[in-house]
Amino acid sequence: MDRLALDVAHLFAGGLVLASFMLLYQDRMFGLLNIFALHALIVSLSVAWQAHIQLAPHLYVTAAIALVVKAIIIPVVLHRIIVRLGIHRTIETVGGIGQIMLAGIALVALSILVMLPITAQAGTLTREDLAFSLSVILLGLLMMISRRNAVSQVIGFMSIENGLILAATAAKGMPLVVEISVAFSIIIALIVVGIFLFRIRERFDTMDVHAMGRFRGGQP
Amino acid sequence: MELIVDALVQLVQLLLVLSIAPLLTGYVRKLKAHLQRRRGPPVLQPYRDLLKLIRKEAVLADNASWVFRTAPYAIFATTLIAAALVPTFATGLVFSPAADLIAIVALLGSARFALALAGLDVGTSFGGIGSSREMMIASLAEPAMLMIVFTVSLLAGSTQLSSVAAYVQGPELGLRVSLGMSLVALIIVAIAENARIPVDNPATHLELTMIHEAMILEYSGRHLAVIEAAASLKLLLYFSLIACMFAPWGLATAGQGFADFAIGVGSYIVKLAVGGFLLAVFETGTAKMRVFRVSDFLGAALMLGLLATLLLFVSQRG
Amino acid sequence: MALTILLSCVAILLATSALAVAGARKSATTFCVYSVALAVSVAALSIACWMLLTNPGSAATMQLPIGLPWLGAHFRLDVLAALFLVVINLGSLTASLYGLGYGRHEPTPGRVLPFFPAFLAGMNLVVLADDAFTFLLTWEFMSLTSWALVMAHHRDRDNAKAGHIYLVMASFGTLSLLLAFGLLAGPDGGYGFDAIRSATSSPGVSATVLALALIGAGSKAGLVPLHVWLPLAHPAAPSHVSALMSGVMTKVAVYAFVRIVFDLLGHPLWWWGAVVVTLGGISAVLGVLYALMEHDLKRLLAYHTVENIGIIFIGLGLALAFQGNDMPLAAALALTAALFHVFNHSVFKSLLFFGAGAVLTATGERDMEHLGGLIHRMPLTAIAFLAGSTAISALPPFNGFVSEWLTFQAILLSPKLPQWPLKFLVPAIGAMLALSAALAAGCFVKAFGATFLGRPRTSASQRAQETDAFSLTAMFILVLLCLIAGILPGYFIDALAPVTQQLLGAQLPAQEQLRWLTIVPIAESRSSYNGLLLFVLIATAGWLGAYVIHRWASHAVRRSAAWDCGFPDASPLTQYSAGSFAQPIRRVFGTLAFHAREQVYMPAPGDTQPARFHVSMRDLVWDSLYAPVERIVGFAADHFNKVQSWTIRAYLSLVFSSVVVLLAVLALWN
Amino acid sequence: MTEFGPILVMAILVLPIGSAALLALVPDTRATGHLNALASLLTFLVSTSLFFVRPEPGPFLIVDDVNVVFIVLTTFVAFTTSVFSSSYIAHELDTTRLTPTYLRFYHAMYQTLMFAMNLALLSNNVGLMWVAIELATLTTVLMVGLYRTPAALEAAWKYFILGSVGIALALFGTILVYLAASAVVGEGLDAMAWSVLVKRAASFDPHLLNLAFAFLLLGYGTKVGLVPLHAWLPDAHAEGPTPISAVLSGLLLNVALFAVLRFKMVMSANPGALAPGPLMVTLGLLSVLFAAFMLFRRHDIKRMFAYSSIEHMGIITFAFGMGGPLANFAGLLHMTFHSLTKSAIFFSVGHIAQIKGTQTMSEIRGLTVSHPVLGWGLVLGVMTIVGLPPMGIFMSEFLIITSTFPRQPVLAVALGLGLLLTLGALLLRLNGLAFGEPYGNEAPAQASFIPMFAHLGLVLAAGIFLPPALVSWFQYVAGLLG
Repeated sequence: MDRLALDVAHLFAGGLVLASFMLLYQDRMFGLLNIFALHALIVSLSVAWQAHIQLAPHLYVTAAIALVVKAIIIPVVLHRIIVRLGIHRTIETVGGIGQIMLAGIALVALSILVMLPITAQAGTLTREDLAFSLSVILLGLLMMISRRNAVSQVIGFMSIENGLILAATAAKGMPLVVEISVAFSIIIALIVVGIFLFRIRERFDTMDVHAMGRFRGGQP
Repeated sequence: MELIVDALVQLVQLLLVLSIAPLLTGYVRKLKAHLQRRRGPPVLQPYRDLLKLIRKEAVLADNASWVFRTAPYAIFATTLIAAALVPTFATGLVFSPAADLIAIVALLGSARFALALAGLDVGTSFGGIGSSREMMIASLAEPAMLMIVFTVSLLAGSTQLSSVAAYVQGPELGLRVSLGMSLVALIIVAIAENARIPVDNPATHLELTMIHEAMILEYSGRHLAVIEAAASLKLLLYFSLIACMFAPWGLATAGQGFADFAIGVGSYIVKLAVGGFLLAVFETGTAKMRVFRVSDFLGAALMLGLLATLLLFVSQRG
Repeated sequence: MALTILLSCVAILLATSALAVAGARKSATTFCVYSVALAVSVAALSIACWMLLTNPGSAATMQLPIGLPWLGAHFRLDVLAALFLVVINLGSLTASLYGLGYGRHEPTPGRVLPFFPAFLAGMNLVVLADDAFTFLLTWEFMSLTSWALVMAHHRDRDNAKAGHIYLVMASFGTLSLLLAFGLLAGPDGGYGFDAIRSATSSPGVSATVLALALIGAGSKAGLVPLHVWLPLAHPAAPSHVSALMSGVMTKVAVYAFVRIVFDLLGHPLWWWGAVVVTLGGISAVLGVLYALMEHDLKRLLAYHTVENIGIIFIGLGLALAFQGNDMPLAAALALTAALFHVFNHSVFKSLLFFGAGAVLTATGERDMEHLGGLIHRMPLTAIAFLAGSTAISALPPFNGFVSEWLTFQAILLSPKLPQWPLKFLVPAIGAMLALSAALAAGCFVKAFGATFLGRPRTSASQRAQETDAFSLTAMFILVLLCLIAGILPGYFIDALAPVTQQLLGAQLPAQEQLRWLTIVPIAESRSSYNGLLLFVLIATAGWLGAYVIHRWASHAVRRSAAWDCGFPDASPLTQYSAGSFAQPIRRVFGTLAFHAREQVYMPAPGDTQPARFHVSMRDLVWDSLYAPVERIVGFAADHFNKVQSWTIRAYLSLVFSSVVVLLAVLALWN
Repeated sequence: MTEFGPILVMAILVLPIGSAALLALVPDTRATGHLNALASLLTFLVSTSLFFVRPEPGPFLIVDDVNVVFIVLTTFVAFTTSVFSSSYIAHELDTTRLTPTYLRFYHAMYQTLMFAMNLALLSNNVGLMWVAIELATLTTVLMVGLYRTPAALEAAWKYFILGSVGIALALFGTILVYLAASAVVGEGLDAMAWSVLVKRAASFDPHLLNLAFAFLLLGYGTKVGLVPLHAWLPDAHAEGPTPISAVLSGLLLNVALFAVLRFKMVMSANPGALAPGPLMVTLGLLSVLFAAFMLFRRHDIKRMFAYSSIEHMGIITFAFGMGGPLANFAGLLHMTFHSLTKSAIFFSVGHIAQIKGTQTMSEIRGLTVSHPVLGWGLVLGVMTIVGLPPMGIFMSEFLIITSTFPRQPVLAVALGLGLLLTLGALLLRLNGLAFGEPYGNEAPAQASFIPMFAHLGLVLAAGIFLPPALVSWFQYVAGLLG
């Protein structure tokens, strides 16, 4: 495998991590959506690239799904929802942006640290990709817990899923990748356009998960 | 033949204690009277009282049950047997294996148990006062007594009175601090158990101070007589107990000749006389204490007993 | 063969309880269940007695393909088991007999009948079990069934609370026994007792096992400070069950201790004895003090169980100390004393609980302050109860005295022990034993006096009726046993000889050939006791005295009012109550042991409101040991409970942080 | 005979999914409950045949010694639960808590859940298993939200979010396992097949395996409900329909734990990998102690038993973490007994809550007086779950503690105290529920008690006598678990 292939792959993976950082940093709803679209785009590109260099045509399907569903449909839908719910104001993050960025950097360092000793024989490509995808996953988790707003939590979750797709495609010749990505898209669909938001919409006037704490059962 | 003689001796002993117990009571009373510059009743007065009471009809409270009626005889019997088992003029009596020192203490305990129940039977408050205080005193006196038994039996290696007497008479007994302590403790216990001053005053009938008299307040006639007899038997018992454990000189042993028995009886009478005199002097010299100071009094006895036991270990070197 | 019959007896009992569930509604069930239990326990009793007296030397063993699959359930009948089977089945025999009468007053038989036979079965099985699993299974089964019986009258809030505390404490005990067996069996699970016997364990391990066994068996037996459940649970059950729990189940706990420490654990160390003896002494004194402060008749009896268990453990501890110093004969004496007291206590404690039950059914009262004068209404019960009180107060010529006398004899051997701590400790324990005996006498003067003597304090005790024939038979069988064991102790001591032989390799000299059935533990010159002779002498002396006086002096009797100091027709409430009886002892010991405080409120002259006298007492054991645990658990629960109301984000951050921590661990591990 | 094997296996999967489709279509509300039960019965009967027929492992499906008993257990509990559910749901209709539409949805989802769990157990492919467990999660999420009350929705939402995150972590772990395998086995399906993984695990890259196991443990551990990943579990149990609570506690937790066990086998087959024991022991002990304390402050009866499920999952994880033939054996035993017992408890709790019209424990009292059968059933169930003999759980807990104590005294004592605390808390509540003066509605229960007592009877019987076949199977699997 030639250098170029590697470098391009690394480029995409690194770009994904960068996008995750931008997600962490971004605190405006629409901006968040746009960056997420970018995130998804990068994923689909990297998957497509993997399909190209691994000569695995079925990965193109995955790339297509990623592109269509996550880069186009979902942002649009979310945009609608946000408008309908009228929450396109700036969203307060928990704790300052500064600490969150620091934490994010620490997470990336951790994931690289964890990945370094392994997969010596698995080839550099997968190792770097794994390190990057792991950091994407951790950053997504960090985003989920650093946002109070359900939509941004959903976006964080979707970025996690992008990281997983990245890892799955990085694993050379892994079967069922398509099925898995489809299954994941189902979850996403369920989360986003699924019954819950509507139910929650019709039950509560906010999607702030925090507010739902009031309805917790079992309290005296 | 041997057996018959033994039985005879045992019977003599039994009759002896039974007969001279009232005499001892009368003797002490007389001495106290003299010490208080009174003339006092004659020495034989207790016998007269007993006879008089026996012949009177017994008056029972309406509520009195069979416990009230049988208790006196139970008390009398247990006390008599206990007294008969303590060597007075001769050791190694035929019945002495039946009960060692612990058993004798326990026999007195049964007598007390019966008496306390009798005190509660009628359902007046006096009986209750007496019984509860009696049990409180006993609860302190019995451990003290047991400690004394320990000390003695650790020395003599036996709880059998005959063996104890033999040991104390024997040569290997030096002067023992612990023996002295346990003697003092035993005297305290004896005073408490026999309701003597300063724990209780046998002569009083002031309700709030009496213990023994409160329990038997309802008794009359023959029942009272039997109880009085038992009381004087108990006094005698403690005298002979002290004599046997701490001054066993002159005690005959079973199977010896008539002469030894005579010496034994003689020395026993002397011991009683001396003991009675000391008791009278002590009682005249001291005043009765509050009921709730009795616990300290007896606690001292308990401590002495314990101390005696521990000192024994120290002196014995294992 | 014998074992087969015993196990089939157990099977019959279990089947009976299964049937009782079905027929709980019918009225005939009560009679059937109790009579079956009666018959079965007679059979088991006779077999156990045969085993104990003939002593075939070899133990009968048996294995059933149940329980742990690769192990199976092992059962074994040796003389030790036989002895405790005698105790158990004697108790269950009389309890069933008593139940035939008592059970008819049961308001909800459906809550008693199914569990009664199961309870009996459980106790029998514990003694027969020969591997750790079967032992613990039956042990906890016994607790469970007795719990169900405690909960029979569950509508009373106190009973429910008692049941809860009981089951928690029982499981605590089982847990520590579990750990003990875990240590004995080792990591690869040699759960069979024979395997455990053959294994040798290091001193540290044995010490741990001893501690765990002490906790486990002690919590069931009611050893201070693990006794708190006992005075709550035992009285809560129906009286014949209370008798079984107090008189018999605590003995099963003693069996567990003996089995583990004397049989399985191997040669003891001297200081084990010191520990056990100390606990025993404390239990003996504290138990009787608790009892003296108690006005509830059944509670009082339960507390006396604590006292007697303490006495038993004193004996066991002495046996350990002697055995640890290779003084087998002395150890045999101490163990004999303990085992004999096991038997005696089971007899008179059942008797006393039966009496209390009779009083309870006759008056509906357990509080002694509301009783009194029952000796006129229930004379036979009174006689039985009096005999029981005399026996438990360790007064000759009854049986309680003999075992305590033997214990004293063992204590008197303590100077021969080489270790100084023991030399100093044991006499003090002796003093405590004497104290507890004297206090017990006082306590039962109070109990009998307040309940049966004096004048009835309430109309309930005025209208009381003598109890039924079944109950009386049961009681008088036990009275007879108390007397026999008291005046012919030699035979019983000889019956115990094979047990001490098996456990210690030594036994007391045979007693029955001695002249006039005197018992001589060591040597005639040292100490001896003859209950028969004393009994005969006292009886003759008493009878002679009465006869002579009645014959030649007066036997006239006149009834008249009691002396009232000139204040006529005082109400029965003015007589001495149980509380006032205990007052002097409370003043002497209570201030130290219970922080007893007395407040007197005396209104000013002319003020019409009544004067008040209030006594406050605190259970220091509870305050110092159990209350803190309660507080800690409550505190922790409250604080953990906050997690329940966190937000999803908080939960997510939990997940996140665990991921990060795990990764960090991995990174470090690499 | 073996040639029927694949057909049987397929039947186990097709029956549920087919009947799910059918149930979604059938409008008649009365029949559907029985239809549901019938379908589950058929599935159960088919699955029992697996004891005798052992088909060859295929690339996607496998029947081996590890999963066969779990399949039978799952289908059995599914069947009994469906029987209970038919009477339960009928009552829900009467009280109009459910509309017929939702009922059809419910039954369809029920069968889908069965399908998903059977698939997860049968799958020979890590990816397939992942998909199946995700499907199971989704269906249960929908069922938890069935009542559409704010509390129910919130519980479902919480379950959904946490579950999805767990799923994501598990997927990452799965990918890592594939990577580790593909380096040795070569790319393709073989690198995901259990039958291959366990055989070849010895030569996998240990570091990769460690990382994979960390993620799998956390991912599937979320489904198992291990503290601190447990947060969804109590609410999901409390707010959903009771049959679903029974299936959750009885089956889904087991299935997730089963996945963890599969991976533990791979781990223990690899000498270089770090021992999974300490991790599992820590999580297990944490769960036991945490749940024990949580039990003291519970007011909702279903939530309480949900916490007890957490505690028991903790015990099982602890046992497998300790490892060794005895502890593993005990763990498997405990899994079986717990799923039987806990579902039985939920059966009785469901009826009780329906009769009393509340789940608040302070409003339920004196059941043994007002409803003897239900009440004593509950008492028996609680006695079983706290591990009192002669019921089976006592045996497993006995083995766990006795085998742990000589090796790790502190851990054993901690576990024991946890069990003791649980017992104290549950019995305290039981006192209030089952005893004392009855309170609240005393209408007789029109319920089928057979499922409840069937389960308890099984546990009781097993506690006294374990069939040798089961024993040898457990011992074999315990050996595999290392």
